[in-house]
Amino acid sequence: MVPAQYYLLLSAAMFCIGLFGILTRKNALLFLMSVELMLTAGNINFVAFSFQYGNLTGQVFSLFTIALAAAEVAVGIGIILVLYRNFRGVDVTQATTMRW
Amino acid sequence: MAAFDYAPAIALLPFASFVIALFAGRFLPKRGALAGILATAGSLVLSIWMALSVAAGNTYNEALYTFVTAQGINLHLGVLIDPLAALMLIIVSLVALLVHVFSLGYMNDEGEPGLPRYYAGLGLFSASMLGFVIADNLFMAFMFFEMVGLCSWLLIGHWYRDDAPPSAAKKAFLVTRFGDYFFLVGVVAVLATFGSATFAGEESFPGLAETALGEGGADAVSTFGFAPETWFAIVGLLILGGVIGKSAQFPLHTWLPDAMEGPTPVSALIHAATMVAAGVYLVARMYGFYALLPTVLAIIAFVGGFTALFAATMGVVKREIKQVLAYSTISQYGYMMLALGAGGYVAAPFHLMTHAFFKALLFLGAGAVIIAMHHNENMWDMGGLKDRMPVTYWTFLAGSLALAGIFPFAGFWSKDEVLYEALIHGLGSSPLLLGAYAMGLLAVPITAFYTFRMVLLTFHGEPRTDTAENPHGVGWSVKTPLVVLGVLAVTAGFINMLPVQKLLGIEGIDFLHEWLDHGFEGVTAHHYGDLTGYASGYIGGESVTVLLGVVVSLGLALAGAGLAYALYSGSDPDAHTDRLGDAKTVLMNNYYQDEYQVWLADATARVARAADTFDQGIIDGPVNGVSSVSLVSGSRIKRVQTGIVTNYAALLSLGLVALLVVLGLLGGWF
Amino acid sequence: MAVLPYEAIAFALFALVTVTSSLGVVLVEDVWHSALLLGVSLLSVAVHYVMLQAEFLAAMQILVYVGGVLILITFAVMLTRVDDPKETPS
Amino acid sequence: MTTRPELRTDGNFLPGLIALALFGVLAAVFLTASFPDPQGFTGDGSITASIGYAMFDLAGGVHPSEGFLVSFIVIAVVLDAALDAAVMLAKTEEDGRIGGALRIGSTDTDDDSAARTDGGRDRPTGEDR
Repeated sequence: MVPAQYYLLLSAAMFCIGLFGILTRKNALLFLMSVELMLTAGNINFVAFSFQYGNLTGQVFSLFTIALAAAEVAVGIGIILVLYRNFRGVDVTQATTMRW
Repeated sequence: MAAFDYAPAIALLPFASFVIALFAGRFLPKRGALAGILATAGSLVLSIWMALSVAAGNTYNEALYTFVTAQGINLHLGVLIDPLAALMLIIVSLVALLVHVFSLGYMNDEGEPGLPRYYAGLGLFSASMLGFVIADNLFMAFMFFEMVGLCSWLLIGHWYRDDAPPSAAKKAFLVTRFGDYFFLVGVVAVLATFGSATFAGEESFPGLAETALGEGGADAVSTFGFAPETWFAIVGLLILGGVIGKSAQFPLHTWLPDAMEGPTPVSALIHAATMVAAGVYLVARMYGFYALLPTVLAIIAFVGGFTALFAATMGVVKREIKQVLAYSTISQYGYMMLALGAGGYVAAPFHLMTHAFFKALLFLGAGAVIIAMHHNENMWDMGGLKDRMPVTYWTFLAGSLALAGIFPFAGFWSKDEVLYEALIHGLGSSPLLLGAYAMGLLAVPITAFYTFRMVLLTFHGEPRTDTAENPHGVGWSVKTPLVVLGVLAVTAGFINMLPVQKLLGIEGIDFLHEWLDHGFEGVTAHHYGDLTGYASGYIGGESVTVLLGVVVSLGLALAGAGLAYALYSGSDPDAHTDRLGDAKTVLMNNYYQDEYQVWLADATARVARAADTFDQGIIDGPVNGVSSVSLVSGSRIKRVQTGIVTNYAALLSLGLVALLVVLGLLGGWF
Repeated sequence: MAVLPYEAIAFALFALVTVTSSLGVVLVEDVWHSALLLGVSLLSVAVHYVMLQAEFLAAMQILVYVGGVLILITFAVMLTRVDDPKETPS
Repeated sequence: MTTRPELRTDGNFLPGLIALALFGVLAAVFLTASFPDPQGFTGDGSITASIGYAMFDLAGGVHPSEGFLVSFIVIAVVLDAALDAAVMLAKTEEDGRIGGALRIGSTDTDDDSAARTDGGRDRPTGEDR
């Protein structure tokens, strides 16, 4: 039995990697993937605690999260396509219309 | 009660003429004059009908339209018709009608510009004053009081292209407004104290005040920590501020002589029936309140007496005919205030009425003279007009005799009653009143003197200029009002022949006393007599006192008139006023009251500037500071909005880290 | 855990795989490689799920994430790819 | 075409420090925390079946859980709305076709190279921006 801390650590690592990707990359697709990583990190937490307490709630929640992630990717790709159409690229630093 | 259903129409008819003259005046044959004449004639007819109903013993007190009722305070428009209001309605609508007719000759025939505006102003003026007269509560009275002030501003400044009229109009408006501030505070104070501002009826504030001053009644009203007597005196003085402004009492009288810059019919309307009368009428209207306050009554009497004397002295040296009349107006309203302060509730409306007739007559007569003289008002340029305009002369003479108080003209009866009331009440209870009486008495010969100086200079002797040699003729529209008013100036005094009754013992010829003694309980002359608490004192019996008063005042008046005749009756009289020396300079400059008020205004302006600096620097400073700090910091901080998602995410994460650290440190996670 | 901790060894192994491939996702130059590494990462997470007695979830992870989401991302990568590889953003 | 993955060398890694800091904080918190031994799912019932029962609020689940019927419905509706929105976003403004990115992506400016689905009829002469 692996103690819960290690799963937490694993998920924290994944989450921070996703965050790192968002903070350092400019490609919108990389953003999408980083967000997937962060969501998965959350899922690991859910499942780990579900196991910790012997309660299924966490697993059901993770299920929902997976569905949500799928839809989020769909929306995200829609946004990326619009971005691509309007700015002729997927570089998020180009889309600065909402600047001051 | 059918008559009273039409009571609002008295004020609404002139208002309709205002609207008609304003919007359609330029298309009408007489530029709105006919609408005004019809409207005021209708008002006069309705007023007489009201008076007949009142004479039949009816009274009317109804709230017509309620603005707001909250927390026991009721603001509404209403109509109160009692003997006093009915009397005043007839005076106002009659004078307004005659002024409208006179304006045909004074304005239309002279081809003045802006006639629709003029008639609109007259209509609104009449409407405001009539609305003021029928007001049943102090709040409504205040509204119409202000409208009267507004209309005076409009009309005095009628010839706005010249320099003087606009500034005179502004002065009239501002000076009366200054008094009205106190009035406004007084209205609020009355509402806050009594929760009701009606003049008559169950919830009337004079009645409530009377109860409050009685045994154990002080709990019913909120007097804000003062003793009821003190507080009521304060409220009374506040309202008196408005009265002093509007009725041109010292020290707020300075606007009235300047108001002569307006057209002469307007002067007649302002001084005889509407604006100036409003102040005195207001005091009479709420006399039940003032009667409870001996201190305030004494102040009123003293201010009145002083004003009567003070203004009369200034009238002595004036060269323009309208200026003389202006100061005589101030002086005569001083008499009315003296009467009110001395407990002469009947004497004041009586003098108001006779004065309205003879002063309107004098102003209209002066207007006729001014027409004749091609708008030259200097009396030294006139002379000898007696033979050239006889109708004007004889009516003007009647008015002058009334003003001077010569038996048996109207002014004699009313002025005598004013002085008589002051005398007996002064003898009976208050020595202070005797001082006011003395001043009033002293003003009598001066009044007679300047009146006859005016008459003699204008109409007698030889013509001193070519214009006076061949005066411009005047038409029927000028003469008709003069004749009507001339008859009234002779006869109006007979409605209240108190001295005759007292001396000869003929009962029942003091009609005005009886007239003002019926109506609502609590607003009758008798009730007021009980409230004031003035005792009457006599010198050797009532008849002797009456006779003494009559003889003294008549003798003084005749002496003043005789002096004027002696000095100015020649064919080419000298300017005797030069003999007064420095005193003349002082009098010509109106005791430097204007300069004094200008100085006062300058001092006030300095205070205002200091306050402005304070406001700009200390009040606005932080406000502006906050806004400029927000602006500057906004223009800096908005650069955070780079539009680049990465930066937002970085800031978000930074915040999250900081939050976690803080929470961790606080919660002991580490 | 007196016995040889197979479980701990498996966890360490797959944690290493997960973290490494995740780092790869955010660090490699080419988006296409990122997408592939994301697949690896998600698959290894599925292994963790199995170790946590969440077999159904592991199946869903593979089906939905790797089978659906990743295909979608691949699709987007292809859609937005500019002809000249030199101009590939980031 | 297959290429070896290359690490990205250019770019600004400074904001990445924030992520590292977050990891530091989280790791510090987690490593100091202590948990009891995990319980696990010990019964002999099927976990998957229990998930199914839990999701639809049905009795019969062996393993403890809460009911998720309402969440299920709500999430279903919300996700559906999100997908519709995604489709809407992906539409082009002019002609409502999906895949505008394809057309513009092919070349930068010239619309002529876009795939034409009308067989070349009705060729636009300029109003098609």
